[in-house]
Amino acid sequence: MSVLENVLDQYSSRVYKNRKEHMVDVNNNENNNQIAANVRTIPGIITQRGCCYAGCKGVVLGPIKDALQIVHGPIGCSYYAWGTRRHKGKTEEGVDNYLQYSFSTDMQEPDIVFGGEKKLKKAIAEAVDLFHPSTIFICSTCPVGLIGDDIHAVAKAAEKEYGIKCIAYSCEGYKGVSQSAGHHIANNQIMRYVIGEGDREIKSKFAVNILGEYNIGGDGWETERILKRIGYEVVSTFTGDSSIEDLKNAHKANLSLVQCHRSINYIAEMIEERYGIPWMKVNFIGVQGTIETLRNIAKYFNDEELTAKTEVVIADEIGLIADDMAYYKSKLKGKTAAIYVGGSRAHHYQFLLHDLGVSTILAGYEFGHRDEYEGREVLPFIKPDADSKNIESITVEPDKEKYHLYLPEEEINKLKEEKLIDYYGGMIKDMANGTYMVDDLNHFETEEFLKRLKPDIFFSGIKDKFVAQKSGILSRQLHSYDYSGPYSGFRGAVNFARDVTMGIYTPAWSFVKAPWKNTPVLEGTLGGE
Amino acid sequence: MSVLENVLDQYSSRVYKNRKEHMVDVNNNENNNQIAANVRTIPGIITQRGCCYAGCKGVVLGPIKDALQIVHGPIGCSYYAWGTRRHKGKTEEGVDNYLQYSFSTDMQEPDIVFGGEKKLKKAIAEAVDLFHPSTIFICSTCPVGLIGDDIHAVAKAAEKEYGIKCIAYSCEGYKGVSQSAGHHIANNQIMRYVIGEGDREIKSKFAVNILGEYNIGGDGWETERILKRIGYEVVSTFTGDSSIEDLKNAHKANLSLVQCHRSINYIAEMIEERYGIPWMKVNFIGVQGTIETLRNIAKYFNDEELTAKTEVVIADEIGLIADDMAYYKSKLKGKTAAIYVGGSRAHHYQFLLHDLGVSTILAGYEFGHRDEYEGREVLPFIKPDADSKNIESITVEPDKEKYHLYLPEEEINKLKEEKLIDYYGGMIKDMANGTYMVDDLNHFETEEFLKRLKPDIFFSGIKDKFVAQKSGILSRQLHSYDYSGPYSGFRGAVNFARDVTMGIYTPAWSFVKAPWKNTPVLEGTLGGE
Amino acid sequence: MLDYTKKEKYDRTALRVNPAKTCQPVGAMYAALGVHECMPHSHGSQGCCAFHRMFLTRHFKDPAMASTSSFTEGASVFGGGSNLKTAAKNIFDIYNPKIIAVHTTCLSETIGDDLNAFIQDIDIPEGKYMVHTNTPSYKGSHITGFSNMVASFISYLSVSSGNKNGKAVLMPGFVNPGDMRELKRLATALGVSYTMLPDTSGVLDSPMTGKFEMYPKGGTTVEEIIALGNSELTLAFGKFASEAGAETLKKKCGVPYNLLPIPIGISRTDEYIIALQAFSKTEVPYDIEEERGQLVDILIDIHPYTYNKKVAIFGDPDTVLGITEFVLEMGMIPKYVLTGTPGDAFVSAAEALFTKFGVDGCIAKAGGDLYELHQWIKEDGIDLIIGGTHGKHIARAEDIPFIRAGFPIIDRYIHSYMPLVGYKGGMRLAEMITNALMDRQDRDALEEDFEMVM
Amino acid sequence: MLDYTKKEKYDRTALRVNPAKTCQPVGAMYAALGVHECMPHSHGSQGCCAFHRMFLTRHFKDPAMASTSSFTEGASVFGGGSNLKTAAKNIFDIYNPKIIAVHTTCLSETIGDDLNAFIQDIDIPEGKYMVHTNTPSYKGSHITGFSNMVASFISYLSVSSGNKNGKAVLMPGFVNPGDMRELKRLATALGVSYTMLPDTSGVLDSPMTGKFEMYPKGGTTVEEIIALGNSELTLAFGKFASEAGAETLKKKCGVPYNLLPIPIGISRTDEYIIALQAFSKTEVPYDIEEERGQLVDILIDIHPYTYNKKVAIFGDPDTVLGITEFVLEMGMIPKYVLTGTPGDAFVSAAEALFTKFGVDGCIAKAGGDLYELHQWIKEDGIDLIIGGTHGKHIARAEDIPFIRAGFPIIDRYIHSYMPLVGYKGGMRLAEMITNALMDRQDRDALEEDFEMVM
Repeated sequence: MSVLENVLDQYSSRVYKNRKEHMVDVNNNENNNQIAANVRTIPGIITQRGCCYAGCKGVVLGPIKDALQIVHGPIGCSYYAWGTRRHKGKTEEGVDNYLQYSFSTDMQEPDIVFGGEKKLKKAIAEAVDLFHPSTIFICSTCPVGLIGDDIHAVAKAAEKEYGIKCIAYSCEGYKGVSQSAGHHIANNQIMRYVIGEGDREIKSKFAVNILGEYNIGGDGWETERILKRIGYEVVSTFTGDSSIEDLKNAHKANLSLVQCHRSINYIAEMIEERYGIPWMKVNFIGVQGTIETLRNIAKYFNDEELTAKTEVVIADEIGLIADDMAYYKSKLKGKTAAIYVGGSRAHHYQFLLHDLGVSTILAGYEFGHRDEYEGREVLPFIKPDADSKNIESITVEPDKEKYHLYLPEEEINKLKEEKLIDYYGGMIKDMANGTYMVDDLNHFETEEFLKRLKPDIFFSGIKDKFVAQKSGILSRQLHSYDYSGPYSGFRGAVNFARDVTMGIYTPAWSFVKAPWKNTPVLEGTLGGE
Repeated sequence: MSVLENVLDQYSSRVYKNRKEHMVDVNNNENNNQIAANVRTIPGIITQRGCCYAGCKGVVLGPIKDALQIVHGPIGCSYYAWGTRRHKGKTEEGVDNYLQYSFSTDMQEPDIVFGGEKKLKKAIAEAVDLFHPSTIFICSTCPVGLIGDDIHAVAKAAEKEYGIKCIAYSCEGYKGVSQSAGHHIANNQIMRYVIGEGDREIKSKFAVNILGEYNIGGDGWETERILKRIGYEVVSTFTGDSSIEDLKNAHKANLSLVQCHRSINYIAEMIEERYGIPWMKVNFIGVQGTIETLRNIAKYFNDEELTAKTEVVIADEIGLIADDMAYYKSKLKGKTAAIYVGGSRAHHYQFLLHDLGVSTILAGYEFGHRDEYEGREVLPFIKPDADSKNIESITVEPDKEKYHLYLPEEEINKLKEEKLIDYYGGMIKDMANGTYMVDDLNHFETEEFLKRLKPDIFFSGIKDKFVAQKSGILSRQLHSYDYSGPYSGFRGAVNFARDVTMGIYTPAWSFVKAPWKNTPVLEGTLGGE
Repeated sequence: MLDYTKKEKYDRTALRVNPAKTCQPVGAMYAALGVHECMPHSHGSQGCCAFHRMFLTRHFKDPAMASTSSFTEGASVFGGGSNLKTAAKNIFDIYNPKIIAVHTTCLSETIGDDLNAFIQDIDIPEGKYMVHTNTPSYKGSHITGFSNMVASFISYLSVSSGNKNGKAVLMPGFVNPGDMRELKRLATALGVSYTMLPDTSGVLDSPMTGKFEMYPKGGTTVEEIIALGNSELTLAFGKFASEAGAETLKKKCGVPYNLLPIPIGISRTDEYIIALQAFSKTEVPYDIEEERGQLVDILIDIHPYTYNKKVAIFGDPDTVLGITEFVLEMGMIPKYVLTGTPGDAFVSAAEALFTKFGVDGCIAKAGGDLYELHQWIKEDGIDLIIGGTHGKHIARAEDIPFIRAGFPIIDRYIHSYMPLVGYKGGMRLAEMITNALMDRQDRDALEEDFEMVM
Repeated sequence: MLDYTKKEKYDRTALRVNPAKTCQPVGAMYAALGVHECMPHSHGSQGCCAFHRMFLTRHFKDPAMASTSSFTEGASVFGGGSNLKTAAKNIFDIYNPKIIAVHTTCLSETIGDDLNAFIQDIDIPEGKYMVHTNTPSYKGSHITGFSNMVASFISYLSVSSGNKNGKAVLMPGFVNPGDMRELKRLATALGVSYTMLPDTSGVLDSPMTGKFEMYPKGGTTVEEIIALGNSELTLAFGKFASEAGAETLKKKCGVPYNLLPIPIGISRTDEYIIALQAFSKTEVPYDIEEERGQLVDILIDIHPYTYNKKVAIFGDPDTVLGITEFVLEMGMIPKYVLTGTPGDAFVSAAEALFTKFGVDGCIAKAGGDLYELHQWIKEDGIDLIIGGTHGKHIARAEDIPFIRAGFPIIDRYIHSYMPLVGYKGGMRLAEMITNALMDRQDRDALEEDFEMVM
């Protein structure tokens, strides 16, 4: 029996049928590697998934530092999103930074019974009094939708009353099947109310947006450092270390770079539709990944000097890390890894691991869709279900004033055909035969796969980190980087390599088994006989 | 039976006879309050006394910050004197400060067998190489005297070779009967080799030396602050926060103020003999004590403006502390204290306690002589014994060039008759009838007196602090101030009052007895019957 | 750091800024983890379960296993009954717990799911159990949720057979495994036979063995919970976290209870010892008396460093009250005492302590937040902050020494193994406090005031 | 701070600057305090006794009672025989100890006092004892003095009657009372019946009772020391502090010994547990295995904060070697390892550890001083200093985190109650180390890098 069968076989028939669809024995199946994704987790299954609120407020909105974000609901949801996600943001002159604060309406029973709008309005008034923000976000949590608070009306009224921007997000936790719904909701509102409003002067024609980069552990800063070194102007980052002002100007770039496809592809597409700016799937994780990405971007901008500078920077950066990378590779070569995380990283990190001689034998996403697994070519074949239909999809029209093309249309079409832009191929194409791709990997499967595949490292999140480690397998968090980072770009690759190496070589692993477990009690001649 | 008899009665007859002479029931004895002091402690008795080395290197020399002090002997003696006595010293531009260092020849067995001079010479050479000091002191410990190392010859040779000042102190621990012998030895050498060498310009005629002030916890700084505020110039302090350069100029003052009579009276007298400068016993401990001292000094200098300024400063300083002192007095009034410490403080602190409404019911010195107890009037009647004869006494002659009188001779004689200068009356005159004065109070007696007299506070040192506290009596160290201070002058009085108050009112005292000690076990009706 | 916090007083009634509490379900989850072979189950959106597991894991650095009903929009409209039914089947099938402990969420509470009815409708396998508690996130705090879960275990399971078993029930309240171990050690030392509920020791401080155990050795067994009904007496620690459980056991099975404060500090530990002694009628063993005497000795020795030092304490109500009394025993002034959990009993208990120790000018507040605490500190400074991780920004902004005690501590390690309760816990807390204050003294000392001996 | 210390290498052969040791007698005094109803007696100038009592009191914050022969110049010339005779009479008269334990000083050693002869000449009361050891201050260090005193107790008192008593002898070495308690707890847990010599627990960590006891409850009794001769086996901790005692007992009474390292860290505690197990033939109880597993779990959890961090460790040789092995187990690099006590065995043991864990570029030195340690640190920096109080100036001068472990700690409190040995001691040490490193990370973090979760 195959490993997959072994794992699945322990399920009841209903669960078996469901979970079977989420597992792929790569290139070793009759199903053309098709996978079920972005569908409901079965109740009772110990999933690692979060909710819509987490995807909206936690992932996409959280990093926007100058928006005062009021979570409308009972206290927990705001509390958990307070300072824990490591989307770093620098305090800059003239830009507010509320990242150290948690704002909530802390709804109480009467608010649930009689409605919470009044309290929300008062909370906004108090926030304006105390903080004088230029932007307020309102994020609703589960009960808000059910009791029918109209947060959008409240937001509109607040805009009028205080002369500020106020955007509401109906991101109740029960929407969709994972964080993914929340990304979409956040994308929609930012597209509606933010992008396109700015009129900042762009100095370089090599102007890019970085989309789906939340600056976890400073990743965005490393990416930006490299791009700036080559000569790019970063117009906006969605949304790591970003301000509303940055986001407002996204329509002025000439290319959108998409790092995390899942969380931001809606905006990437809509920006193109409305403003004519194509997007390119990039990957700044891994040395080779970064290099390839840099070359692709240069190819798009198609400028001799830029292309030359790109190579100079690549060569220089590689020179600076080559010794370290070689050292760490010597320590890690031949190790195996399993990765279960997010909606893009489970793919990206395979490149970095490959740089270090580590092979990935199992990978899966927590909230990816089929396109993150199989590539965007499957998009036409994905059937919307009840859960996905509930999430609003908006359509946008070209903006007559602001629509602009950096390349002539035929050039763009050519690049599209080459899949250089507007395309993402998904994880499957980079996975070796006989490895495993598992969607929404749950606790039971984690335990079983770890037992059976015995990877040297399990990359995951805090909830299953210690499950792996209790069973003697190093686990590193790829959501939070275990509070290290950055892991992106050139310097980040070294950080990552160092962190994994130290985990593998930590002497304490050798003490897991008590020595008396090996020796019989009655050995020896000394003692009080 | 009196308390004294009660305590003494438990001794064997030999010890009884010896110790009886060290105890005085004040003004309630047939002996005119005569006390035995500065005599040997009986072997086996748990005394708190230290040794000659401690008095010389630890007390008098230690605070001189720019003398690199090499302890010649096995390691312990230097180690214990390292940073532990709290003679504070500021680092000043142009003056070395070695207070954070411990220097020793760390003698080893071969050095004992074959002599340690060679190692001492080498140590000096290394010290010169590494530290470039302008002055080196050499202090010998027990074995050095016995094996006959000639540290004075080594010192002379070093002076010549390195062009620095190098002074040797033969302060072996076994000399004399307590630290007192060490004070004398240090006094002699400083008089011989330091005082009188300076030619610093003195700007004010109100120029004083402060003698016997070691700046424990910053006492000297507070004293100096007050004196400077009035208009005095402090030429030198012996030896708190002092430099060799300061001490060299002591002969230029017009009055020596003696705080700790025991440790420095030799120098006070010799300075007068050689340079004509009288000395005045002062006391900067206690508010009233400080005020009286300031008025006495003004009286000596006999200058209208200075006298007026003295009163202005006194009034101002009192104003600043009056509320605090009144508060603490309200908390401490009626408490009783026992004091056993040093050679002057057991007297001085009675004034400060009196300021706070605390009466002293037992006091004694660790290394005082009869004059500290009974006043200098007993000096002619003190018979030298074998131990005191072993300590060199030096005599000095008037220095023809540097001898100077601030007051006409008849004025000086008048002040002497008034006992304003050149006089110390000792502790006895300030003790109430029926209180106790005990010399070299040992552990056994401490325990017994504490049991019988039940003072609220026992002021002592680290060795018996916890003996008192274990028996439920607050103990504060008056050697180290328990790492607090300053306690001198006006501000110091408040610090002291605060520290004592917090000790008395510390809630933990109320928990000494476990509550179940009061309740029978079988009380109550609940439980597993 | 926290640049927008201004000292000027401002009355907020709607906006919560930097809370000092979280919501009920996480407390229920923690309590359920203290039952052996129990699967805590979150009846709501799967995000709740994810957040709570994440949060507990960050504090304990150990797996916090729990399942969820994974509500979708449909369930939110039509009710979560079928989700729970499916969940129960799958949980028993896949994870094979002895018992499932369901807690609700603001979602299932708002739609009015009737958990009693749902559970009665579920086909629970022979020998297995399923219980629930209501934990609406919009009432109380995580402490309330903990308290509710404990009470529900009892009301579902405990039975009085009429035969007393000679045991005491220890309800430790919302404390760390290290505290629970210490409470048990003291009970054993006093010869008291007990059942502790809940008991997360051995669960959330479990050893590395090279093998992951879904249900580690620790936790109260279901059999023990059932037998609670035959106990002699409950010793319930902390009004906020344990009174409901004790009251439930009293009402249901007639077991009387003694509501004790969490035994942090000397007096409170004395109270516990005396209660144990009253139960077992045993002499207090010398070892325990020695520990106590050592702690008293220490407090007297360190008083120059603690006396009159002003401290802000925040966190969970029972714990904060314990730390407050202990710092008062140390001669410190608990200038600001704050919990995010609502409840007037907190304020009156704190004020009773201020009166008992005769300290003036201290403020106690329940239902407060860290923004307000920070405002107070800006208005009138203090020497030390004691609380969970979330105080670290204030400590940095105001440059005040900070020690981590209570829940949650998500930026340090090892704390959960170590007790704050008992005389031993007092020594630990005293050391942390004294070191923090002395380290600061050393840091701020002028070079000439830098002390070798202290 | 320490402005005159320069990084340039300089070979000193005569000048000791800022020592990392003190002299023998204080060690002998400490050992003697670990015998019940024993009066340690310093045969020399009274300053020695005063310094040693002061020094021990500063570390333990508890009375350290001892008497002195109070040499004067006369005694130094004519010998201290009559001083000792007088002292003995007075001590037995006034303080009524069961035993007087005399140690010499550089003074009495230099003049060649024959203590054996003196003691034979003394009229010791019925049922009382008097022993001595030679502790010339110009050889070895306080550790040597400790070791000598332990050996002398045995050579004076222990007798083999021919009937084995089934006990192990535990010689803990120069450690704190808290360590001794932990060593005993582990022995008891493994079912080993033992006598510990010396045992300062209950003496130098005695409780506040409201009554001073000259001889507190703790300490090895004379009867127990006599009966050591009937023991089965000695477990001697630390070559420097305990080998002499173990060897003496072997030679005198034929008791074999097992020389163990002081059990700081996992491997060394394992070694102790296995030795106990070999003695008692008992299964290791689950509680102990659990503690061990918890410590392993902790070390794995904290490794990102400790791995490859460079540390300087100084202090007493056996303790420093223990801490060195433990930091290696934590993945740290013990860059500088220094003791003031002379002895090549220290260097070879340290280097064996460097080899075992495969670390390069580390320096070990015996007979060194803190001036040299500081020079090394200036030459090539480190992340942490571990040692006694005397390291604080270096830590401040170089702005390096500093944790206090070992002897002496004269500027902090409570440490002596807490173990460094055993798995529990490992947790404490791991917490201290991790907190120090994490506090520094927090302190130095840019505002945008200041982490809520770590």
